[in-house]
Amino acid sequence: MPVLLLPLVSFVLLGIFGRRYLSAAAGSIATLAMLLATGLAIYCAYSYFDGGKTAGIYNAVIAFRYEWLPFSEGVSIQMGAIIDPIAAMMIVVVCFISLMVHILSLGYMKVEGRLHAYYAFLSLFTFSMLGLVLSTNIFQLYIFWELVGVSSYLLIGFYFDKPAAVAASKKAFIVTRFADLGFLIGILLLAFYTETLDIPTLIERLGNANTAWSMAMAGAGFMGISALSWALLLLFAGGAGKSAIFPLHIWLPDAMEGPTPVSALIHAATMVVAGVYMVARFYPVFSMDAMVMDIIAFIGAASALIAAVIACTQTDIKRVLAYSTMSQIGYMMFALAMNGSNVEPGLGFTAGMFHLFTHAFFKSLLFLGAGAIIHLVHSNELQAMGGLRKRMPLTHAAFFIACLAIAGIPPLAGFFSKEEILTAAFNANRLVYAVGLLVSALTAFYMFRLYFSIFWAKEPALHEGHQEAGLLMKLPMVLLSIGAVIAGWAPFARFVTADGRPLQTHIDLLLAVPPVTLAVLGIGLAAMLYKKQNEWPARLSAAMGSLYTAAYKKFYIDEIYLFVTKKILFNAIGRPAAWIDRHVVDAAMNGLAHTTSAIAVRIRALQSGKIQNYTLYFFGGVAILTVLLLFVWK
Amino acid sequence: MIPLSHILVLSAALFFIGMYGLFTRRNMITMLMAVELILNSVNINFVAFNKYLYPDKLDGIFFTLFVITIAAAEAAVAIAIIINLYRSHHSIDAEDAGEMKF
Amino acid sequence: MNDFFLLAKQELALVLIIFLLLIIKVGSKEWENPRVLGLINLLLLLNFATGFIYQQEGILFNEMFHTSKLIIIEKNILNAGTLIVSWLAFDWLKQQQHVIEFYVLLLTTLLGMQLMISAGNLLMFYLSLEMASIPLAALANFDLQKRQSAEAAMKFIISSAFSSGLLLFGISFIYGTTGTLVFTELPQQLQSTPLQLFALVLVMAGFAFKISVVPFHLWTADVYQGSPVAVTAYLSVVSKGAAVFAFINVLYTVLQPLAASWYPVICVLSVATMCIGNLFALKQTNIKRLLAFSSITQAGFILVGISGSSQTGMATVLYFVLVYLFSNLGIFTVVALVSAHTGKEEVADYKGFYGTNPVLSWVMALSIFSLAGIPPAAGFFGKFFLLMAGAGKGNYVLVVIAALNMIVSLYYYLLVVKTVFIDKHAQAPVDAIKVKSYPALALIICSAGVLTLGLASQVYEYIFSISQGM
Amino acid sequence: MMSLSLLILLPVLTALAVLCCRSLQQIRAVALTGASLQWLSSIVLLLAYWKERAAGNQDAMLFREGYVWFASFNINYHVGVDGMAVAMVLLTSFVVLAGVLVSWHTDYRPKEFFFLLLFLSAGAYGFFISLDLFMLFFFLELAVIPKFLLIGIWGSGNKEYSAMKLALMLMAGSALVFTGLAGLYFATAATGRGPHSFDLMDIAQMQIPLQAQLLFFPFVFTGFGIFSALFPFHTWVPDGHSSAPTAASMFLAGISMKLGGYGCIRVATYLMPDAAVAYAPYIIVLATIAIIYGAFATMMQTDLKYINAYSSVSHCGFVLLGIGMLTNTAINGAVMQMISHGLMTALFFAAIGMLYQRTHTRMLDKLGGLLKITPFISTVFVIAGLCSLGLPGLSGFVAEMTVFMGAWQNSGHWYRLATILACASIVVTAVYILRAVAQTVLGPVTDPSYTRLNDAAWNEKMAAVLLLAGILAIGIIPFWLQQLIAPGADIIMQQVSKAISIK
Amino acid sequence: MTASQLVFYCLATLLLVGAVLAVTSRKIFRSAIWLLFSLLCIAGLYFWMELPFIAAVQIIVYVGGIVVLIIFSIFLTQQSGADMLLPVRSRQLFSLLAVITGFAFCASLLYRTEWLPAGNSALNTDVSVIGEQMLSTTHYGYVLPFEAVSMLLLAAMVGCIVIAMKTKPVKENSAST
Repeated sequence: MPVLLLPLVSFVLLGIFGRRYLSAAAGSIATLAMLLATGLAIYCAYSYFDGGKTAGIYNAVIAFRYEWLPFSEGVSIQMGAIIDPIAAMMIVVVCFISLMVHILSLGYMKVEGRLHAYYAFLSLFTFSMLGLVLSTNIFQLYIFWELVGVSSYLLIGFYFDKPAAVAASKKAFIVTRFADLGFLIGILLLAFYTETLDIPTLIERLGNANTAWSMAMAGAGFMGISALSWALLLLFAGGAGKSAIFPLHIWLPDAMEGPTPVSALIHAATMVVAGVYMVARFYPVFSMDAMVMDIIAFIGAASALIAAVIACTQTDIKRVLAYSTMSQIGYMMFALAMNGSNVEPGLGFTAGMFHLFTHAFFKSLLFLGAGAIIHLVHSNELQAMGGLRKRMPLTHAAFFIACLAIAGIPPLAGFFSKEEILTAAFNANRLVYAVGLLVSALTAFYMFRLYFSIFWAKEPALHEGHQEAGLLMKLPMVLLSIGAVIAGWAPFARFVTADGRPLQTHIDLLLAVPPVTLAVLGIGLAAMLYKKQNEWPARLSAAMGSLYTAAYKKFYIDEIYLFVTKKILFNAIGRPAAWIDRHVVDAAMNGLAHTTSAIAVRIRALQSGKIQNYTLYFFGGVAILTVLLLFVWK
Repeated sequence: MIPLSHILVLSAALFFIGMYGLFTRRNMITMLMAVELILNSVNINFVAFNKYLYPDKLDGIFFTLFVITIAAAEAAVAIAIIINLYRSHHSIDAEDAGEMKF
Repeated sequence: MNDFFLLAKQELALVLIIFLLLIIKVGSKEWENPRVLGLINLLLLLNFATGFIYQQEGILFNEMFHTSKLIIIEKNILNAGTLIVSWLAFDWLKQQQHVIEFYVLLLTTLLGMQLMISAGNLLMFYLSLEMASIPLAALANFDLQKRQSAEAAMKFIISSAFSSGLLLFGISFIYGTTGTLVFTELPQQLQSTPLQLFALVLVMAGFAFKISVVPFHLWTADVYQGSPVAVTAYLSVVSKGAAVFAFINVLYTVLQPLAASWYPVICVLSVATMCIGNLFALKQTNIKRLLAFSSITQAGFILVGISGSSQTGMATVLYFVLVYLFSNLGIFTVVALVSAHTGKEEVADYKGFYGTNPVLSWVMALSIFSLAGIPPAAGFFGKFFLLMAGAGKGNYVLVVIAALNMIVSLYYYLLVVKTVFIDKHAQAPVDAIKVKSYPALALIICSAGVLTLGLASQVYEYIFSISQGM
Repeated sequence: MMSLSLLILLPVLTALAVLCCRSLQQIRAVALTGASLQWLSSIVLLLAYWKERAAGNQDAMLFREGYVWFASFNINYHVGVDGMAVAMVLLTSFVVLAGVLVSWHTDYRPKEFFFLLLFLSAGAYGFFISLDLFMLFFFLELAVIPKFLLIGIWGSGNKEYSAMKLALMLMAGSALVFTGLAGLYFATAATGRGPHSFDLMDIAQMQIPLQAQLLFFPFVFTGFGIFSALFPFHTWVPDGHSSAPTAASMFLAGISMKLGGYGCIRVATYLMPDAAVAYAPYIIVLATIAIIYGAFATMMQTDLKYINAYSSVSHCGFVLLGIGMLTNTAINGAVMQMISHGLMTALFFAAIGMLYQRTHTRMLDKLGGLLKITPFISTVFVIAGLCSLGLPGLSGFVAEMTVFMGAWQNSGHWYRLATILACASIVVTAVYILRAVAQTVLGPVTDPSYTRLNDAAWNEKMAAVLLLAGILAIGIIPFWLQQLIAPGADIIMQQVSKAISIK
Repeated sequence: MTASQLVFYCLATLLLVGAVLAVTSRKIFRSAIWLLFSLLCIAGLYFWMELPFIAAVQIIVYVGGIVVLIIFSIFLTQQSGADMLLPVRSRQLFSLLAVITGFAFCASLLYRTEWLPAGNSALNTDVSVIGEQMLSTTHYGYVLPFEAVSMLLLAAMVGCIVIAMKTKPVKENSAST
């Protein structure tokens, strides 16, 4: 409970009084609150994993729950906190990364204005993310889901006088909103059939194919797909939007317009994995529907591959990282779906969660590193960098560790989680496995392309005055580096599994060889191409031709979206609607008035001012009435 | 004896002749004359009804007497108005007195 | 005969006043206008007061004259209207040469109207109708120097003569087919023969003329526009009210056997009146002419109430006329003041009026809202009840048409409000008018009436208790 | 015990007191005092209501007062409230107080302005607490003309046209309502007091003949619908709102449109449940069109007030959708949406008004970057926008979700389609709101002269905080509102379910 | 055909001819004379119906009063004996149509109507009877209309004088003749 409340208090405090009274102390207050929250989160997770086990199973513990908004009998929104292994894992991750980012921001954002707002938004985000993670109720999940979205919106648009930032924030919000529509309808469907919004109850009712609710839901269908599949697909769509899964990923690269610490927090480690978390949260239900699982697997794999390909071509450091994030999330996503018959059930789940955990460390480390670099060179473009290894040794080291980790080089964190995923995929779906391997290689390639471009390529130039950032920026990097190194050694499968029972995992050496080999090959290629400035990259890209251009242009997905929104929504629907409103509906109303008025003008001749006409009309009136009365109405 | 209906038709004819005059005569005084014809036709009606159908009372006769009186009053006022109108308009053509319209 | 003086007290009072005025006229040459007017207003007030004593039913002169509480109320309404007209025209009358003649004519018409309402005999009815019309024509001509006044009077007298000719023609047929002129004997003799129906149409046309119902309304606008404001006010309120009262009395009692025939006629006339009245009103620029068409429209609404044919119908019609009287006279007071002080009678002259004359503007707005049927003004209640009376008959088409017409009428009423409150005058708006003595009284009474008549239900309930249906 | 008549009396007395004032200071003081008293009394009403309910009072209507008014028509002065009415009264008092605060600096004919504003509020209060159809209609019409004057005199732009259009269309609405009410009246059976009845509670007990219901329901519903921007009779909304002065816009969108929604529920659906069931599909179709079409039309607007006005069309569509869906939850949602939209749109208009007052433009392309210059107003603007797009934690979300949940309980395919379309509108809402926010308060400052602008004054801050408090009170802890409304909705739904079960 | 019938038809013909000429003659004086002629024919009709008192009143009031008034007003308002203007063509057409159909309708209605059986008693139209009834307040008394009509005449006279009074400066006038 206090875990949740501290960031909230911090947000409220800063939000309301920040500008006038607390602008100087905003950072300290928020960081302090975050520090406390992290401590509590770790304590909470520790005590849960330490003592929460009954009969060998980690049961979900519902810390508290309030009725928030009842809809109808049984269906109501409740606000509460549930702690189960994934939630415990997530709160630690969220709090820890958030703390790191807070600390970093103390240094990074020093020179910016409106710091109170910045920290307020950060606090709001942390609060919402924690609320999301701890949701007991599917609607609560949705509520915090939206709140996370809006804090992301606010933070991306923090530099609100930069049109690009404003546009990016808008885009992020709208795309995720569009996905949320699916989520919402999915919720409606689930609520309608299961008559509950409570997550444990819901899982209980749908986690078994033989309950009345499951059968009702599987029985009802639309367009040949059962209601359950619809609901799950729609939920997944919501998750895909937030987690930047293809094709709803387009907001993520643009979201890099926000301050870099924010990208580290939200768009690398926490918010973007919300979709994965959501699928994991409903894993027992998802696992009931093989078709949906397949779809998730393929979309996840496709997303991982496409993002990896695009990442190879981008030149903006943060965008590369963004696509990398997208690719890794695709990884996690398909990992979740890997529960084929000849594999230990739940291995994919554990692997996905594990990767989420490890990824948080090295990806935020990468962003922090990138932040430090951008802070120094004041540019996001790779061209502006190069040869920085001497000027910022610590950053260099951290970045290197992170790259190794993400490339899956043992014994760093990424290796273990990736290994588990590939093991699960190998046993469940060979096609996905193949894609996984390819992506693994590509990852190593583009990460080291980045690494070499930044820190090598040019000769180090020491004479420039700027030096590496201060302690406040170094500390989180160091901490995260440690995390990136050791996180893989965590006995993850003992704690976080699909059904709460510990899972025995081991590294299958045979299966570990190909990815590592591929990764090393990728690194080698990258080193060859980018360690020194040379002609090769340009030639290679020329050789790839249209594929390169397509990847560079992000496969034209943005253009397609732009076409849909600008041409179809705005021009084909919005404009006609507005036009119709003014020129048809309103014109009809005005036309009524004009007709009346026109009639009034036409019949003026009746009142001719000539007395004899009057008498004649008078007589006409008598005649009409007589005819009516004597003949018509007889 | 003449049937009642003949007298009534006569009066109706007179009525409509008067009406025609009222509709078409542009001189206001002649319009007034047409009105007198109309009133007279009604008088004939009353008298005829009284005489032919309801001779036990004198309702129709009295009605006629009062109509005649009122016709006189009406004519007097109308003529006064027409004379006044002539003063301001210098014409008693009904077509000329149509300033107010629409 | 003993209660003759009491039963016919209102008429007698009027006759006395008329003679007193004539005596003053003959006997004295020094009386200044304000003094005369003061006396006359006092007398009119007394006359109005007579209506509140001895409210008994009774028949006089061999059923030529009958009276009842209902009729006394109706006469009281007319007396009140005349009194207010007299007040509101004070500023105009002060400038006139023939004040006493004005009142002699005015009171004669009032006498005629009262006799008309009390008439128990077709002869008496016709006679009082003429009595209520002929002097009015002379009154319409009272702005002797104005061309329009003469034209108005001419149009009025010719139309009136024509209409009374038709009415007489109808009455003659009624007499011919029934053999009687007495109201109480007529219903037994009416059997809807074609000739009687023809006569019915003619008689209704006669009434319709007085109430200015379409298509017998064409004189209205011209006469209202050309006449002096006081006469217009009187025409639009008192004269019309009297005709409405007489009409509803005759319809509900004498013509009751023909109800099946006159009901659709009333409906048709009502629709035509509302629509045409509104359509014409839309394009008017002269305020008196606008009010003329507005009064035509109001007549259409009254017909909706009349069509109710019930106790509610009668009560609502009476009530509406009462409300209409206060509302319309409220506007006319303002119009009369402006006209008397500046001679301006166009709607456009009222631009920026609120800036210079806020109180007058508010009274005007209040009265206009009452006419438009906007709460809390009494007009809202009046209209609501009228239409309820109409709906009671189950004729919802009529009600819908009436309700829609209220929207159209709101448009031109609001145009006036807009002119007064919103528009800015290009040059100089009407100067601030000092409202003194009687016109001020008229303003107060009208506003008070408009505000209280609706909210205080006692008035309506009293009228309802003395009304009767068919 | 709480005297409901006070709610009508207070604004009337205040309005009259304003007329008697001599100086600007006095006028402001009196108006503010009056509005605050209204606000206080509505809070007291809420507390008293809770107290009564807590004490176990299960009557449908509390604090009833009744006097005979027009005995011959069986018209009574009859007031009383259930939770729904209490909620609407609360809404009114919030918006009125905020409106008075926002208009603090009205210096052109301030006396008349505050008089009309307070008078208007009397109409709204009266409407919400009336239990007699005549009274209800009386107050409905009472609130039309002050709007005309407010827009016409203090408005901007094409104000005369807008004012006239608004007045005429609303009048058309009330004309239809009148016809329906008259028909309903004559379809009622005799009560102890008269041959027919106008009394809401009496009529609810009667079985109105189906024929009469089918005939008169469209009149009543369409009539009230016009007030509530029912497609295609919504065209007064954009023009009226955009031309109105700030306080009038707030009142129009915040309260006036709710009169319609409330009437649709309280009169049309409650008294003619059979017809409501029969006509529900048409209502749903129109409401869905309004939601979607309104949202898309909003997307193309370039004037802030037009944006909010069109979005009101869309949002009020939710109210009608909720009513048309005829489930407990949906009706609940409809009422919540009324409250929420009332507060939110009032806040939005207030913010727009404040911006307009400073920049003298409401065009999107002329504004920009105001967050830096007027942070308070801009923040309020953003929050109102976020509320409008249904952000959790603010009231819009609660209401919309309730409507969706309620709507989804109808399982027919067409119901589903309507619900999904309505849900889809939240995306479009996000598009236009963010567009407005982005172009107005975000981005670079477009006009150097803006840099000299002042942020909100105390009165504006108070108004905004007041409305924000309402929005947050619903957004963060919605269950009190739900519990307030639910019993009333249940009673209405009992009628409807009777109608359904008869079928 | 009896003499009585002959007289009636002659009178009727003359009456109608006179009336038609009265409303169509282009010369206003002739018109007035034709009106006089028709009014006299009507008086003749009353004589024919054995109602000498009514006939006398008709002659006295109409011929002696109204027609004289009309002729005076013609003198006052007509400069010369020029032809009057022709009526507006379209209106004339419509009027003719209206009048002819109206008359046809009316006549057919009158012919088809079955009248109530006639009373037996003979009409007593002695001047004394009329006079007595005129001023009686009891049964069949007409004193109220009589008084009313006198008020009306009074008012009409006042009105006429006010309106037709030529000069403005004369402030006081013997209004109550």
